[in-house]
Amino acid sequence: MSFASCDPRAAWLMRLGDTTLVLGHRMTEWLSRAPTLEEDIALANLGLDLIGQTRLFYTRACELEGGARDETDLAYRRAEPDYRNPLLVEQPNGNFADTMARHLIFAGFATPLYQRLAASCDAETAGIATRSARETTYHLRHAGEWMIRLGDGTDESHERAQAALDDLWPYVPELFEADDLDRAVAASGFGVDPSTLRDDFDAAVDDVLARARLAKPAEPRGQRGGKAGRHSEHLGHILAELQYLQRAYPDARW
Amino acid sequence: MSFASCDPRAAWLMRLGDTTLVLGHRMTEWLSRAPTLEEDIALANLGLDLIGQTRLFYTRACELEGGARDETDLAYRRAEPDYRNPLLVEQPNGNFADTMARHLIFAGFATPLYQRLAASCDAETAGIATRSARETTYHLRHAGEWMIRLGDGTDESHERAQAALDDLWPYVPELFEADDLDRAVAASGFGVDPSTLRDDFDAAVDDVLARARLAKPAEPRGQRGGKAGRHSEHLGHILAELQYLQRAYPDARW
Amino acid sequence: PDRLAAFQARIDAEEKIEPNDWMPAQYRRTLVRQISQHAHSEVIGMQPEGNWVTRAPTLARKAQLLAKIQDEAGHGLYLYSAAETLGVTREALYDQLLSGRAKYSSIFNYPTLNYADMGAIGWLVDGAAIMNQIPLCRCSYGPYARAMILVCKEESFHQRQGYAIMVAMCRGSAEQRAMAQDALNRFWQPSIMMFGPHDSNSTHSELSMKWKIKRFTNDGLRRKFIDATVPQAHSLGLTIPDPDLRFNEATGHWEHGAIDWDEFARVLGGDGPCNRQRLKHRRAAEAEGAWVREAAAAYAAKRRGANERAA
Amino acid sequence: PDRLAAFQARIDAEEKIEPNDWMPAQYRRTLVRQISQHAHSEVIGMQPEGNWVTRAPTLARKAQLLAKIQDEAGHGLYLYSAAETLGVTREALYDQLLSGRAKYSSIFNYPTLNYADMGAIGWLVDGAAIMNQIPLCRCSYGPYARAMILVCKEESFHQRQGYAIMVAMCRGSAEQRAMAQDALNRFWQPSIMMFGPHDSNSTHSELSMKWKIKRFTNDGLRRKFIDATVPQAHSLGLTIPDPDLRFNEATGHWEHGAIDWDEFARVLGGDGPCNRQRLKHRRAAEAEGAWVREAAAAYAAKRRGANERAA
Repeated sequence: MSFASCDPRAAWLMRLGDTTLVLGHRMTEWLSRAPTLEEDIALANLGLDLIGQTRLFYTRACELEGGARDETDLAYRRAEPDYRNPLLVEQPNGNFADTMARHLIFAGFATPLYQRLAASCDAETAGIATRSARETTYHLRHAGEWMIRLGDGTDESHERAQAALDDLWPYVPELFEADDLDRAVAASGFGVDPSTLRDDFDAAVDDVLARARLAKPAEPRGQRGGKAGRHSEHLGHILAELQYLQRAYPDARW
Repeated sequence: MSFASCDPRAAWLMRLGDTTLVLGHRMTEWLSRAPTLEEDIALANLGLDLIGQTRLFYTRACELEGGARDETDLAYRRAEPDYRNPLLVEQPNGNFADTMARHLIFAGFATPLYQRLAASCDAETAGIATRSARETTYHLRHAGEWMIRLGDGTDESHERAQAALDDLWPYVPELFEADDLDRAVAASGFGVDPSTLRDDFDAAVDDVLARARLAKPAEPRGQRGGKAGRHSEHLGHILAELQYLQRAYPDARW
Repeated sequence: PDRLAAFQARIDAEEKIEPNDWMPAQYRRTLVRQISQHAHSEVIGMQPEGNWVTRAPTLARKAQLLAKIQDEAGHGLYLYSAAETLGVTREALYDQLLSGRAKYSSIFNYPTLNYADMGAIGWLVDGAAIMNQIPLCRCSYGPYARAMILVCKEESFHQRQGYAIMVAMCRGSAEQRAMAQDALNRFWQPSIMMFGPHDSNSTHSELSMKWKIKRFTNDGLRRKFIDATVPQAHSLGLTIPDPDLRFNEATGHWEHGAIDWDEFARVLGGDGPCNRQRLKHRRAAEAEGAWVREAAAAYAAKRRGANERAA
Repeated sequence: PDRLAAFQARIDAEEKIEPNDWMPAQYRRTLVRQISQHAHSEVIGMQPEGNWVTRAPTLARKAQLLAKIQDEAGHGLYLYSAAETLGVTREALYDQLLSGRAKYSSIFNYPTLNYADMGAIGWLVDGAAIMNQIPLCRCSYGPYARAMILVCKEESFHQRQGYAIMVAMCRGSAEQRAMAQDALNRFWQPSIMMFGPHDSNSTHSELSMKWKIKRFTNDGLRRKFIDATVPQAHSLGLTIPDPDLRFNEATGHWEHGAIDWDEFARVLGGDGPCNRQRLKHRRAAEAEGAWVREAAAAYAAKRRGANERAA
């Protein structure tokens, strides 16, 4: 496989940043469209955390790489296959249950990931992870509480929540599959092997689903490709919007 | 006012091209989403006609201007205020009634416009107009027949068709307001003063609305600005998508 | 009448009126109208800026914009709460917004057409809002005054941030400077209209002054805003789009040209560039969220039931 | 049995079977399945290409793509009509598609990820389709054979157009060449899978051959496609993503490496990258258009009523 950077540590951090960038973009699409004003604030908060994490991951990646690129280059000036986020985070917002199910899965994955990354041999990365884990712990609780309300709310909300889980579950396996890059950074003590996180994920998610009276979907073979730069059709549309000003005005300084 | 080109003839033809470009973009958004397979074909046809007209208007404009720019420059490499289409055509597709109402208004305006433009002192422009008038005559019939079916179909379709007309009527006045550029090209025998087209428009539309059992909305003061480069919030999103590849890969040859 | 005199005496003594205190029905009505309009403005005001969040040109600008819009939603919440202390429900107020019966600041019926608009809104719109709102921090109604202290603090941060965006745009490329000028051209008149009609045509004013809901006249606040803003525009290298604007050496104030009050009335009356779009967006969000709110309510009812059974 | 012998005799004599002729129930079922699957494939096939229409890089390319997708919708219509001659309704067939009971070409369950995919689909996917379909122009069932003549003519135009896009991409910038190679990498295996399982594992085949619904074996057609396509790839300067691909001097044919039939089965079974997305899109379009179709039906009924009263 080809890495997104010659430095495996940088390539791996970029992957984390790509993940939060794309999910953060999806969150900002909710703005002024949430079911309540309180939830508009909450979703903006999730988006802010994700964009903040993106900046930290990208910036540290650029430093490790040698400083030739910066966060704007990474976020705004690359092509689709250069982004290495798992497919989960580029899936459309759908309805509120779809978004909350997606976020439950993301936060259930990212929280133990960041918690272990807090022991990275790179002190900078460890610090970013510590801070980020605190944020996603809150995300996990927020998404979990909503899944419980929706799952144990009305018949309609139960049905939508279950359909959301069923639709998104094929994107779960990719999150926990270690590839060469994952193994390389884990072996060096810099990063985390995602295959070690599955038990934590299951514990957190199982607890929510039980309280939500929702059925855990059977484990599918799953869809994968994003971590290797092979995306769904959605990412191109996200980038067209995200990158527009930088692409149209390459000489501008904002 | 500032013209989009130093040559008033070119600026005026660009305005026609911008109008069909943006409306053509909206039509292509329908692809594979129409209520029937037959209508998918029909909407693709409308889109093809509009894109074809765009190319002819732009190409002739570029020739008149002196040949420094081509159709790709005009369609893909300008900023929002450089586009001079009326606001009507950038309004979102909405539901099928919204799209048909928008197209009835457009075709009711463009058909007499093109018919008179067929007498332009510029033979090239006259030829383009003759061909285009044939096309929009069909568009007018197609949109008209749908408005009649919807207006005189079910209660729901009647309500939606009426709401579509009411929502879009504020964009009617701009179409028929002559500005300095309109007057300049009309005076020279090159173009058409749109204020002379209103009777034809009313005759065509009134006939459809009567048969559709739809009420003609009261004439509002209207929204305007597109013909002067002051658009709605929608155009920027259209351009982000439309221009993406040209902006992201300025050196490519497609 | 005795109560009214006592009430006025408290006002005159700069005492705060609190929710459980007696107040004239008209005082209550005026406050409900003003506070809820302000709340609606915050909620609708999320849309013009929300239009650029997915396209913000850098991650820093994106985070900044997102945080600002989040603050606006928060202001909406505070203000609805303040209004609720006067005995109305947020749902009822919200319903007035969605049905088109309630007003909101007409500035939000103008579209945001380039990224410099994010600067212009902070600089001009929030700037004008602060001029209007700082006196409200001393408003006679306690809950409103306290909400406004918080709101104003955040707004003035937004205002400085907006000006900083304008500075960046004006120091940027020629295209960016053109965007900045274009933004100023479009937002100047609507901004100075935010202070409302000339004092000679202003309804509601006299009583509001007497009750210390309002402390300065529309024209006075407008003058203050223009005096503060014109030099800033000049230092940005931008031209105020008012050919009649001139400095009056005698008064020491800037004098503006005629304001298009017909346009003001039209936009306020529902016929601005984005009125339909803004309400349609808000209504669609409400309709699409209905099943979620119902689910939350059903879940809460079940929990209450379970707790009661357990008790 | 006599009728069956007579039927087979007509087939053997290369006569066309027409809608009102007697035919074995199995022949009818096989044709309905095959024709409707083909129609469904045209309809679903609009989506992967539709994904790039709004982003096509020039107006000429946009018009070309739009015309192609329009042709596909047209093919869908012809083919549904051909199937209807066998006594099924388009609605019933369509319902099988929407409910997931009917299959369509599994190639359309792969995403289109860069603009070169518009070239690769024309070159490879339409190329493979033509190889499959040209023999169908001589199919024993008349309406299907006639529909296929028209379809093949347009498909071969699309195929040439697709190859021309690949040529332009490969003559373009380094980024464009990378897109072209990436498109080939992703679409090669799915394209050669379009000919179906190896002959040794192919069901339905024998009877279809005997009835002249099918005239060549899967492997035979696949070989023909590969022999035609490999030199084209080389002339484009592209590498076929099959390390085991080699030219067999003895047979004069290209021999490919192992095909991942597990993947084929998975995608066909509903678990490909876009299966859910494609059906969801189709179902949403159907649901959103329901009120329009109802309105058209109601209007038509009113007109009929009016005409009858007038008569």
